[in-house]
Amino acid sequence: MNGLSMIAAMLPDGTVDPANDPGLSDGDLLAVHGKMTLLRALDEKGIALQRSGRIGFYVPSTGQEACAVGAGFRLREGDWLFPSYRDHGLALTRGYPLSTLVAQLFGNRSDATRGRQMPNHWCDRNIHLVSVSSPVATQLPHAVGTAYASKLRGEPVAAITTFGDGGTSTGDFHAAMNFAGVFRTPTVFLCENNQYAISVHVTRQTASKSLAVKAQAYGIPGIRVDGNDVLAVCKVVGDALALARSGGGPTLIEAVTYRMGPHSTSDDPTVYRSEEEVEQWRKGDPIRRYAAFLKKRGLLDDEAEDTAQAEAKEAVRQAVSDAEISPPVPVESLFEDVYEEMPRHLAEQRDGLLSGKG
Amino acid sequence: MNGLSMIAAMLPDGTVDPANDPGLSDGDLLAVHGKMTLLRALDEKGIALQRSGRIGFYVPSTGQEACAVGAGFRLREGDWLFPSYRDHGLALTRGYPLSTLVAQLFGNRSDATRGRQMPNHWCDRNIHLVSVSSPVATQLPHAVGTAYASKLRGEPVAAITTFGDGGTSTGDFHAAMNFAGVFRTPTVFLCENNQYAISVHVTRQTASKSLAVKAQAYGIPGIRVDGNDVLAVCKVVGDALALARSGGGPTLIEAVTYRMGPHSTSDDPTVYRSEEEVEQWRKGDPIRRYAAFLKKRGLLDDEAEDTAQAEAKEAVRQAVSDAEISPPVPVESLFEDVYEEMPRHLAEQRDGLLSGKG
Amino acid sequence: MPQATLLQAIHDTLHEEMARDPRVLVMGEDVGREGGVFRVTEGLIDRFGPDRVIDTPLNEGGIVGMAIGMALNGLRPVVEIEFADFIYPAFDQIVSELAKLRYRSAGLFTAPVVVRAPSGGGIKGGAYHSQSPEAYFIHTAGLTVAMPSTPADAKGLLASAVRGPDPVLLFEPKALYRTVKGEVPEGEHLVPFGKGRIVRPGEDLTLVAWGAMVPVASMAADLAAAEGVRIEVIDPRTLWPLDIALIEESVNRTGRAVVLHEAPRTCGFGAEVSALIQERCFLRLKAPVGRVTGYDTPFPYALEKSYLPDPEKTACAVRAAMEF
Amino acid sequence: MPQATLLQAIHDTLHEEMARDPRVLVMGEDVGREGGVFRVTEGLIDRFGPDRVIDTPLNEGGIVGMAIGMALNGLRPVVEIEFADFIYPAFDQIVSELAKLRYRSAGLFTAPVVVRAPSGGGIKGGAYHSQSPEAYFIHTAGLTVAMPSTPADAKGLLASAVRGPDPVLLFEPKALYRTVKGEVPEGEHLVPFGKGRIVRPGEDLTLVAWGAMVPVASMAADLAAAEGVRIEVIDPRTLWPLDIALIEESVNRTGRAVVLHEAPRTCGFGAEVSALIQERCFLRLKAPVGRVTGYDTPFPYALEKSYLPDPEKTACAVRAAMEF
Ligand SMILES: Cc1ncc(C[n+]2csc(CCOP(=O)(O)OP(=O)(O)O)c2C)c(N)n1
Ligand SMILES: Cc1ncc(C[n+]2csc(CCOP(=O)(O)OP(=O)(O)O)c2C)c(N)n1
Ligand SMILES: [Mg+2]
Ligand SMILES: [Mg+2]
Repeated sequence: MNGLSMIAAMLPDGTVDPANDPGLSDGDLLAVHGKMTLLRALDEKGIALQRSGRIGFYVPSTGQEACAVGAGFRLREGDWLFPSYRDHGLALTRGYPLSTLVAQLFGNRSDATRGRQMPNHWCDRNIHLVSVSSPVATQLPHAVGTAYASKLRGEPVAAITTFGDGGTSTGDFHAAMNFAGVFRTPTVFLCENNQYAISVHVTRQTASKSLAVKAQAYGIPGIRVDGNDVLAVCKVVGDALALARSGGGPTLIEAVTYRMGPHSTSDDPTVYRSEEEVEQWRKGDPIRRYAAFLKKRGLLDDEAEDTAQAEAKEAVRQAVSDAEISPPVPVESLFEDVYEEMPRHLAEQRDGLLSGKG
Repeated sequence: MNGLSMIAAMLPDGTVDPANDPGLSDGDLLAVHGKMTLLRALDEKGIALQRSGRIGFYVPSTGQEACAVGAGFRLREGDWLFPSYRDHGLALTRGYPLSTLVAQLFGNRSDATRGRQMPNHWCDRNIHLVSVSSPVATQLPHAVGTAYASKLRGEPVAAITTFGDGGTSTGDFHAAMNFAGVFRTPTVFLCENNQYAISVHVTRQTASKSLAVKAQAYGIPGIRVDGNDVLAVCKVVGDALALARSGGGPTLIEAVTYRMGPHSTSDDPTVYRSEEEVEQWRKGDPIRRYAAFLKKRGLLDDEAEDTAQAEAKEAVRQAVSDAEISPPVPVESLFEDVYEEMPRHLAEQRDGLLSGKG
Repeated sequence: MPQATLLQAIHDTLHEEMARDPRVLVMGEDVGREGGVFRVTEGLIDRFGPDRVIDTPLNEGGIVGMAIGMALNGLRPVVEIEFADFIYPAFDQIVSELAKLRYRSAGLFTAPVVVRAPSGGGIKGGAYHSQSPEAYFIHTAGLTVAMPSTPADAKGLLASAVRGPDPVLLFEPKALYRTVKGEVPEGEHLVPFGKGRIVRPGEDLTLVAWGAMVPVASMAADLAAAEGVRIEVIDPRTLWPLDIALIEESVNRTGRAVVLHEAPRTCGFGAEVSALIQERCFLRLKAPVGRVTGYDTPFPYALEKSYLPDPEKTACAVRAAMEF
Repeated sequence: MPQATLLQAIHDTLHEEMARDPRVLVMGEDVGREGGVFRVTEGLIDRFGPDRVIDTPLNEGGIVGMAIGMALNGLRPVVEIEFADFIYPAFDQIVSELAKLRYRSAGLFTAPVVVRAPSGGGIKGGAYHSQSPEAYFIHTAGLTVAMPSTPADAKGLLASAVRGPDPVLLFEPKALYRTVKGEVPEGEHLVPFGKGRIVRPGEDLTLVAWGAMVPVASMAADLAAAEGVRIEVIDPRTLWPLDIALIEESVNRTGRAVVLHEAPRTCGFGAEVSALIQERCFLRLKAPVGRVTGYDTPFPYALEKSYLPDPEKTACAVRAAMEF
């Protein structure tokens, strides 16, 4: 827990390091693979939808599926989720319905949040997935406050928040980590260090020896984990969640991974990084690594893998075609939800717009 | 440099730990005592002036003289100063004229900054003492940028900034430390951990094991020093400044000390801390400790000590009586220095006020 | 009805609300043992303990951000910003998060946080202990911004804020904390948001003022009365959403209006009030809507008295409107 | 004169100013190799190197704070905020430090920092990539706030900012970055702050608009012209300090005025312009000063088109003023 050495679980020989084994059943091991596969299929579709102009924007998490799924797999009912815009996988794994997720991309009437935000700004009351916003790391203090509330009421639940390497530079990261340390809130800070904040490499983001060591500045444990090793992520996040739920306070986890695709559909990563670098990391693709591991364990074969991929694609395709046909959100909804009750000035503005008077 | 062990210089037997000896001449050793004594006299007068209604406010540094003077003694021409409101001692030691300093307290025509700010918001162009403001720690990023500029031009100077334990919790601390680490700017961060941020004890401010360990989050050296040991402060700050000036980058220094008086003249510390605690620290009064050390070394005796105190008092008295007689700042100055040239709207507002039309 | 200072009224209301509802808590710098630098939260920690009277580290963004998290998970945090001048480190959390959570989540999540901040000048606090930043938040869609000028309104607005469904910023005129005394209704007393108050009726000119400017307005009205001009003083109490109907009705009657505030003139709330009045009462206006405000400079120290609006400056603007 | 897009004009001006003066540097998130997310700083790093084209860590407060330190020590930093919506983490550094340094130090220290930020809607950027926060900074004493609507003005304002003695916030209408093309004077071209521009002369109504609303205003003027109404369109270019003389002269001639902006209406800069006009042109006004603005809601995603002012809404307000 010095925040420097890297925790791994899947060993090259197909076994799991007993010290870091999350102890999943064979069924769960396959379910993890299913979620990762679904996530990848979703990203491919998301990008394609944007390219063809059917949605406006998309943020893929390709290459980071082990973080999202490994962490999401340890979340329980009652826990709170404060992910970044890149972490639909966390929510999906926890139970965010694919249909709701896909509907958000279209921002039409089927979107539970009424087209209020760009794609990838998720929200779901049932699983305590708190509305994602665009400013980097603003959700971190929320995860501290929410956890404080749960703790005050004596509920054995945790709040998890995810963010990137760039997020560690923000004032909100500093505030949230420090408050979590002082108030010992049941908060798990999962930093997905994907090496880049858009074009800025993590070595330019901070001079610290690792991101996990930053935990020392707040008197909380800092753990570094191979973020492309889904079992290792599952283990350390599971432990941190358990610690939090049982009153042991917060943990910072740095999951070392790589953003294999662009920052978003607006980004062209070839401007700032080499194909060789990407290729190097592609070899460690978390899904391929995990599939190889499952195959060595005899839990998966090529055929089952193909089936999983086909099923994932079909599920996404179905969700898209369901969502896409929904009509646009009604114009008057523009003025709703600013306050619980619409005040006079907004009613006047609404009437102006609807009457064509502006 | 793990940020946990505490560096000291003055040993109980009157000798100096050779490893931490700043190597001051006898004359300098006495000059240090003179500055500390002056600072104490100034604080006593400042509080008295406020109590008698002759100035509006005062922030004493009583108990922290070793930090201010030890650090200030190592500053050179060309260096930049970004102190907190509590660190007039740093500036005074560096060469801020006592008369200018005292005039600021009165905010009248003799105040170089035209009565624009409350007492203790110092500013002096000659010694690069950059105008102090009230928000905690906003000066830290400035000390990084200024140092960057000096470095870009290849000047062998450093920027020092001082702040309190409370200041380490701010977003600006985080930003400044991180930027300094990334850009390796010649900045010395001197945190005077006086145990309190107004009423909040440092253990409630952060759960980190020390404040100096926070440096690890930014990949820069973190040093913990006995802040009531003026020679130790002089040594570590001197080393950090030298490192900075020679291109070695930034350092965080935590000087462990105690605010013996109130936070400011508006504060009543008996509400939140015990007399026993204060008494305990008073025993380690940095001036008394240093005087005892000088006496053991044969550099000071009771008589010389009394003389130093009397001279300090007289210097302060003289500065006060000079400043106090100055007339108030002219009303029209209210509208000046908002921009370099006064725009029309401010000229109109000025004319309105001067003509009695508001 | 018992008499109390504005400060006492706020203190007592916090006490009552915390006693009434265990979800209510207060948090901020020095609010615990110290009771806040103005002593508004004095003694609350003895009654409700440190888990509900929370001394926080020095980070306003963290305080508001943490409060948002608490509020969306069922608590009713009342945040104290030590001085309104130090609300800016929390600006992003307030503008990007607090104000927008309900909208962006289509009501799935809400954050009914109350932010209290002593604001305004009059205590020789200089550039950083005197500001009146209300306009920044009025311009931010999704917030309710209120400022009491009497102990009773302080109680009523604070109680409404603590019980209401939406985030509220309550700026407390620190100059009035101990200088204004008045009757405070016992028991439940809620002042609804968006309802102004006629402080003093009059027929010749409508003077809109809030916070510490309300007593200044009243003094100006006295000065004007000596010159035979009857001023109607309106305290909107809630700055936004504004009780424009009350102002409109008044100006339609008087035909003249002046707005009075401490904040710098340009893009201050006075500009909005002025714009609204001329939009709605154009044909009734006998003179342009006047503004008496702080100047467009940082808040000064030595020249505070010259900077602040006062009854004389206000009377001048009234005269200008009457003689137009 | 060569033609360029607004984006190209800004890029070229940065290049020229950096070549002219070694003290000038640019800094911000992704401004280096990436050339900024909009590519405004593309290629600058190749020419001027990473010490003067500085990719910073992700912290806007740190960026502006560091720039203040640079500026007070002789450099001329030009900061890029990736989107104006992300300027709020720097709000404290801008409002408490940048705006006040000259005043509080009585001119002993100054910080001529230029802050550039792409602002406004029109790119389907939703709540956090579309905001127009200019009013916050206009309300802050000590700042100069400008917004170009043409490539030539972009060059002239940016060059004036880089060479000027005071901090300047330059909001760049991102919707116009690549959609507006125009002539850009070669060599030195400075647009002085505080001088507006008559975009199109007219006799019947004065329409004040800035940034991406200037083309909207022109289109509205076309619509009005078809109805026989001759609109004078004024682009103040510098929002503050405002060229009120130009507007005053125009409104005194036309007797009617409408202000047009993207930001939410309440306490937007339109309120100030409206207040100023009615204060100065009261007797000449034949109708209330109208406002066409963004609504008082967070910036929406799906309904962006409904949210933004457009020529039709503007024409409506013009009609209302003409028929009043
Ligand atoms: C406060 C703020 N500043 C700037 C941006 C623009 N921006 C969007 S994502 C991003 C990089 C984030 O990098 P990181 O935190 O590493 O997360 P990742 O995208 O790699 O998952 C930036 C600078 C923003 N969204 N918020
Ligand atoms: C941003 C900000 N928040 C709150 C305050 C009010 N305040 C003034 S001093 C202070 C405590 C500072 O403590 P510390 O940093 O330890 O410095 P010390 O006063 O002990 O030297 C606080 C909270 C402030 N000045 N600035
Ligand atoms: Mg990243
Ligand atoms: Mg302290």
